[in-house]
Amino acid sequence: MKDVELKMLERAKALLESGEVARVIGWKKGEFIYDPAPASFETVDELKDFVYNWFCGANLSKYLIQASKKEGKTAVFLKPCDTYSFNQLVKEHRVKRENIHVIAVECLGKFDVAKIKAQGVSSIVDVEVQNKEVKVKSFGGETVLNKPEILLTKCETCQKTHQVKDEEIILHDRPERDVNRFAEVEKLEAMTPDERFAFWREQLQKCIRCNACRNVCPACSCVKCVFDNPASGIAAKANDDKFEEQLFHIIRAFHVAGRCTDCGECSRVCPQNIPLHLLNRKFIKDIDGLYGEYQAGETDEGKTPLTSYTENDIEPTDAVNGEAK
Amino acid sequence: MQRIGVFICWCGSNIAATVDVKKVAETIKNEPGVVYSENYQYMCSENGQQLIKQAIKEHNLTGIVVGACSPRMHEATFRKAAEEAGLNPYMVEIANIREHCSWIHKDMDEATEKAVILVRTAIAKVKLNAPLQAGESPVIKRALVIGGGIAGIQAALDIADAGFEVDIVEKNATIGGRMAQLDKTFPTLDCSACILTPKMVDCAQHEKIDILSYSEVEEVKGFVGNFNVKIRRKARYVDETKCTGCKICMEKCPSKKGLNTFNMGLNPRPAIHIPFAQAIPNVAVIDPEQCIKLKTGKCGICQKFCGVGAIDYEQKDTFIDREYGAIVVATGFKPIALDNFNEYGYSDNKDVITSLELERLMNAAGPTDGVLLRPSDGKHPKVITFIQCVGSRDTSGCGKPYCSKICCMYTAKHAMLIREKYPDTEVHVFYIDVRTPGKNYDEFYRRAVEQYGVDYIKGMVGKVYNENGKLMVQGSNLIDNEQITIESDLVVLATAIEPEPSVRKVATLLTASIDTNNFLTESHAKLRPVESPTAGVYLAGVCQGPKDIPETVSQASACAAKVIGLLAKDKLKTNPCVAMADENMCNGCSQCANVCAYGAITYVEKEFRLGGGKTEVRRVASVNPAVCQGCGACTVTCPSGAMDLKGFSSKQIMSEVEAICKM
Amino acid sequence: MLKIAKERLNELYAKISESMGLFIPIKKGGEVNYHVWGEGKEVSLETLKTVKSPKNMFFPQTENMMKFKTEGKNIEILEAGIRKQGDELKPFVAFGVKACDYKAIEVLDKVFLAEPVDTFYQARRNATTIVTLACSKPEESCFCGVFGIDATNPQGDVSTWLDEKYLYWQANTEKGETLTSLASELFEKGGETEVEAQKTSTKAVLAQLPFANLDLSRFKPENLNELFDDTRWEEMSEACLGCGTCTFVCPTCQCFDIRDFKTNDGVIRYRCWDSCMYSDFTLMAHGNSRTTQMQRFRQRFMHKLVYYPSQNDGLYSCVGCGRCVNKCPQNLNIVKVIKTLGGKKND
Amino acid sequence: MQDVTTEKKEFTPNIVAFCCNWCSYAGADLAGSSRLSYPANVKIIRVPCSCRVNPTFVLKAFQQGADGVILCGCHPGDCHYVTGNYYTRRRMALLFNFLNYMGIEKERTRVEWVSAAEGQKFSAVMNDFVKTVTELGENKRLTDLRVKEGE
Repeated sequence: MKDVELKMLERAKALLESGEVARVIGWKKGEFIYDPAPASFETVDELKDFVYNWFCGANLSKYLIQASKKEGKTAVFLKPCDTYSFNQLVKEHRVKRENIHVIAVECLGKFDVAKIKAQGVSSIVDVEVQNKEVKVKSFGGETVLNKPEILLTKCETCQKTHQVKDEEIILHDRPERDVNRFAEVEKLEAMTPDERFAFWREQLQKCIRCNACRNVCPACSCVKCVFDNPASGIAAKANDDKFEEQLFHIIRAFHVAGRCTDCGECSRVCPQNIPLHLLNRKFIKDIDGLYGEYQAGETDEGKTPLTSYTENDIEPTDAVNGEAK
Repeated sequence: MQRIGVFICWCGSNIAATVDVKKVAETIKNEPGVVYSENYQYMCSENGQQLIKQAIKEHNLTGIVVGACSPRMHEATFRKAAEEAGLNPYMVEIANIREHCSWIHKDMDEATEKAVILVRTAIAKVKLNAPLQAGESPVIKRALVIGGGIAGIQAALDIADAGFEVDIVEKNATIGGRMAQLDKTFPTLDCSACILTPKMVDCAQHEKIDILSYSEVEEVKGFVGNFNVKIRRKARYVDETKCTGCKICMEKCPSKKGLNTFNMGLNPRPAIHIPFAQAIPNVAVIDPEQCIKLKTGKCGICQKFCGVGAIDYEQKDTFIDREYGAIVVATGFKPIALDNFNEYGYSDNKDVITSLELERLMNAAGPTDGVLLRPSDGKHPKVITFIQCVGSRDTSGCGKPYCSKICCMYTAKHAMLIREKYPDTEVHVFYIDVRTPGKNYDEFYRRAVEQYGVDYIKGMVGKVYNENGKLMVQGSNLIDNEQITIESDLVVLATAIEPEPSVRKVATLLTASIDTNNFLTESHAKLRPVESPTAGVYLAGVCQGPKDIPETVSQASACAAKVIGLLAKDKLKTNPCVAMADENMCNGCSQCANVCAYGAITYVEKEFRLGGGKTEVRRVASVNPAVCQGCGACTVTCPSGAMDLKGFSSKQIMSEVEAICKM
Repeated sequence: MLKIAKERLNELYAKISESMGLFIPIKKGGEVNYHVWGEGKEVSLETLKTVKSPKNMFFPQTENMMKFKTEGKNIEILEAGIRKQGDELKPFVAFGVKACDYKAIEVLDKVFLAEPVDTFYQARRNATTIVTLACSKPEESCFCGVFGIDATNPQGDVSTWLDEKYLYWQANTEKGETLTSLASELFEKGGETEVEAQKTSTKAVLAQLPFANLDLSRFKPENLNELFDDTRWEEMSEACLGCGTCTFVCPTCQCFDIRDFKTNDGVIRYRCWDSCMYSDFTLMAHGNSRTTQMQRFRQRFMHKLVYYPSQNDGLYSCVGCGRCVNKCPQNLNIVKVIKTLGGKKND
Repeated sequence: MQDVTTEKKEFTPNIVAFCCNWCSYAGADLAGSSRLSYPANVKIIRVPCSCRVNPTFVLKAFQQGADGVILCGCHPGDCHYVTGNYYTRRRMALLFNFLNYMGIEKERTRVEWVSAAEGQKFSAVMNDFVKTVTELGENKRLTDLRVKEGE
């Protein structure tokens, strides 16, 4: 990972120095190893805080909406999953492609510090990864953890590859994986309606309506969200009733249906750890099943499944009764 | 502050018998914003409208709700009344308390309660209505008539006579349609060709009419006053401008075994042919399925003999784009297939024929030169049995549930003509009912019975079977209450008619609605019988419902009158209930344009002021109100809610939802 | 000092619940928050930080203020105050409140109980008996010490300490005594030694924490303008998503919005949490007072570290609970702000 | 036992039907002029096209106390606006599936295609839908309790 970081730093410096780009968007060191924050670097000097490590889970593509409006080109480091969001944003004319220099950067999965802490390791100083083994160094000493157990939820089932790149920094191969990203959705589908309702009730009632899921979501790029717009008739701040919890999450999932790239940021940022990605993934699974495989953000053009149709699409009644899978 | 007036109509007893209209009006008085609430016997009447107008003026109403019949009936009436009283016509909402309430509920309390909710819902909506101004769009002064039968011909002639350009698109090689196949017409027994062919010629010679035969409508875009139509001109392999109709090719063509479709397949015809002697245009056409040259590349005889070099084996389908202000659909009908009616033995016995086949057999220009000879052995039939309602009024699912309307009359005609021409022929008619409403119709039928001695048997036929070369018609005589079997030489089936199948495609292209029997739906059965629900599209002839020639011609002329009325205008008021994008909220994501069927949405780069003196250029949607039809597909696609629909705004609908859910 | 064996705690909860509501950290849907105790609920006193702070009990996420009905020009008030369905507010116990969160209540009191008194908040405060719980396993995001809070010795109506075997119980006020008397038969005497030992060992850990020595010296009213104009706000805030996570998990954030909801029978007027991080916060007829995320970001931290203390005798409205440090989606937080702007010692 | 049955009998569901102006609303008109009855608790909101129906409207109806929501539009292929109902079909198939996934009874939502000529069908559909929702009982999972205050 250190070698990747060095290479990235080298490229960032070169791009800034040559004037090819006006800024580089990447991650900046935090107080600990595990709290890097997205940042924009405009000078070589600022790059002293540049970091790329196992905790750089944040998807940087949404920042490009603003960045691509600024003068000069912006270079950005995009992990495989981030490139789908990037394409989707370009498709929706939210990001000006010509203003962005995409550096595809390798990702072997990112860690969730909460999951490490939950295993009893605190005051983490450094991590060292060897295949599936993660040596976590902390004040308390060194602990060996199993990599799959401390990955961010969004990385657990990730099979994504870079969909767009102007150059790439990939130094290590990512092992091929065979995972079913719909396994959790299928588990819920197999439950009875009562069980499903109970499950979502318990999860959604934790919602504090902080809007983190929405604000981090690259598909939620509205200038003004309907939920912030008093004229929409559904604007709300904190949820006052279980209905509002449902309404917000149903409508949000519907609005991003066919556009959600499954980047998993919603679940990463939820302070209450609501598995929000399971909402969006249901739409993805249904779209795949009912209208043919579709991966949002694979390209930066074309219609989404909800803005297209065929004359013989399944009837809603048949769809809910599981006539087609 | 809103000042809403509410007007509850009794509709005589139509509403008042089940809805306590006075109570509704009283209850509604207490609704916030309502300053006037009244009930009256007939709101749509002159007096009712006067009452509304007066109230608008006296009470300074900002919006009105009329609790009455369906808005599809009188919304326009009440809007006009409001406008005359100085209120914007779009500040009117209708609560449908007749079709959706009084007519379907029996319990007075229940219906009254529902009427109150429906009126409240309309109030909730009207409070959020905004005055709308209709825009204007120009009218292209040219009409398209789809179908060149008698309906299309009549409509085209009337429109053209009024001075407007008309194109007739006919899928067959000639105009004339079904009427051209008929021998004589009821109730006057005049010769069909004698009255039709002059009209066909008129069409051909009319300087305002362009006949596009052997052509089909491929694509329709646009809207009333501004239709853009793509027409496919099918390859006929004969240059229409060169062919003189000399028919030498027909004589020389070696492939003569094609089915003469004009004669209902009763005799063969050559691959290159002119459908019938009086065809318009009088131009040959090659059937590519039958032509040796087109199938194998060898032959080319017709080309050799054609004196004017009209034959062109290389001809391809071509497309032309034309603009029209109005469209008349006159696609006509065909007899149903008899696959479901094995009991009549149609497919097994050559001498069981349909009425239309009989028309050809009796026609002087038909396969037998007008001599009635039966198909099997070419002999004169001595006993002829007619069977009525074959596939009509059939609720079993095999046929059609409706009455085909023309069969009783043409069977009487056939019977009469046969008895006239061949008095030694015995004619029996099995019928369920004889339906003869119409001027001189019943007299006509009675002549068949009384003067010509046709044997009418009330009863159904169980089966027709062949016994030793004789057709045995076994049926019941309900009057005498007995089973009878008639030994016949010829059996004629009064086959039900159905819309020409191509109407489905036409309807889809025109977004005109179709009923369960594939007949095109008129806008209103009584008040707007020749208009389709799609503005600018009119219906003539059997495509709208079974009818005979006099009715078809009347309807075609009525259509023409409507079209002329439309084309006479230079500009049309456009529907102001169109989509509109709020630029401040638009993301410019293009999703709305992806679902717009009309291409009404485009994008512009616009500068917006941000805080602190900063500005930002954003891509935002812009709707062309003249092109937008107001469906609202874009509004749901838009995640930010920037796209809204005037007259059916999200706020209005949500407000209606709130009101309608309250018990 | 009293003590109660851990395995008997359920009896204590049950006893309290007989006459009062008992809010206590409970794991539900995988996360620990304050919920009303009930048989079979998964109590988790060991959890250092509940996701939502205990402020939820006095200043709920949403709260109905009144119900009214309009008919013509008349307004009929159907219900007012915190009563729901005519019930008087039942006394309740807030159990397991950490020292930082307890301090946060003091911060809230200064806002809600100052004139004009927020009677909704007041009623809930009056109805509460607060049982605090000392921290024994602080973690690296904690920095309550910076604000003079002793995590090992929390105040409240009752102070408690928890070790492997016992919960140690010390009533501090009359309310505390009353609560103790409700379940006196469950307690035994003793525990002073254990508690002292725990305090000493925890204090040693606290002193070692990475944020133990944050320098706040620059956050003084006299530096207001200078801090406000600092150019570094721009870069500190650039990754901010404008979500409300920090505000909603914060034990001292106290902003709310008042909204109406139409029912079948009138209108419910209620208030709900609001966040200064939101673009529609304090939306007025002319628009927003703060139009950029930098301004909103600056507002929040200036309020915590400068505006509030300047009006409340230097009391910061941050208590160092570290929730925002853990929960910010993009790892921005008040510590980073303090380190950037707080003073020389931070460098 | 008796209590349960009487309770069930007394429950009359609140049904909101969104009907497109060109086909289904006209179909409902035809049901009316043909005097084909259906229960009074079915109430119709007119929209230009079924594609105007935002999922928000559907949820709003449930919030406001609807026990069932049905969308009616022209038959696919016959849309007055050419393609509107094709979008409706996809949107609602996904939305209804999603509501079902959240544990909300799938029988509470429905899409039916009713042409202007199908008064009979309109009435039959509504009768059937009311029957289905009546059997389901009151909507408790997707409703706002505040709405029913004061009842």
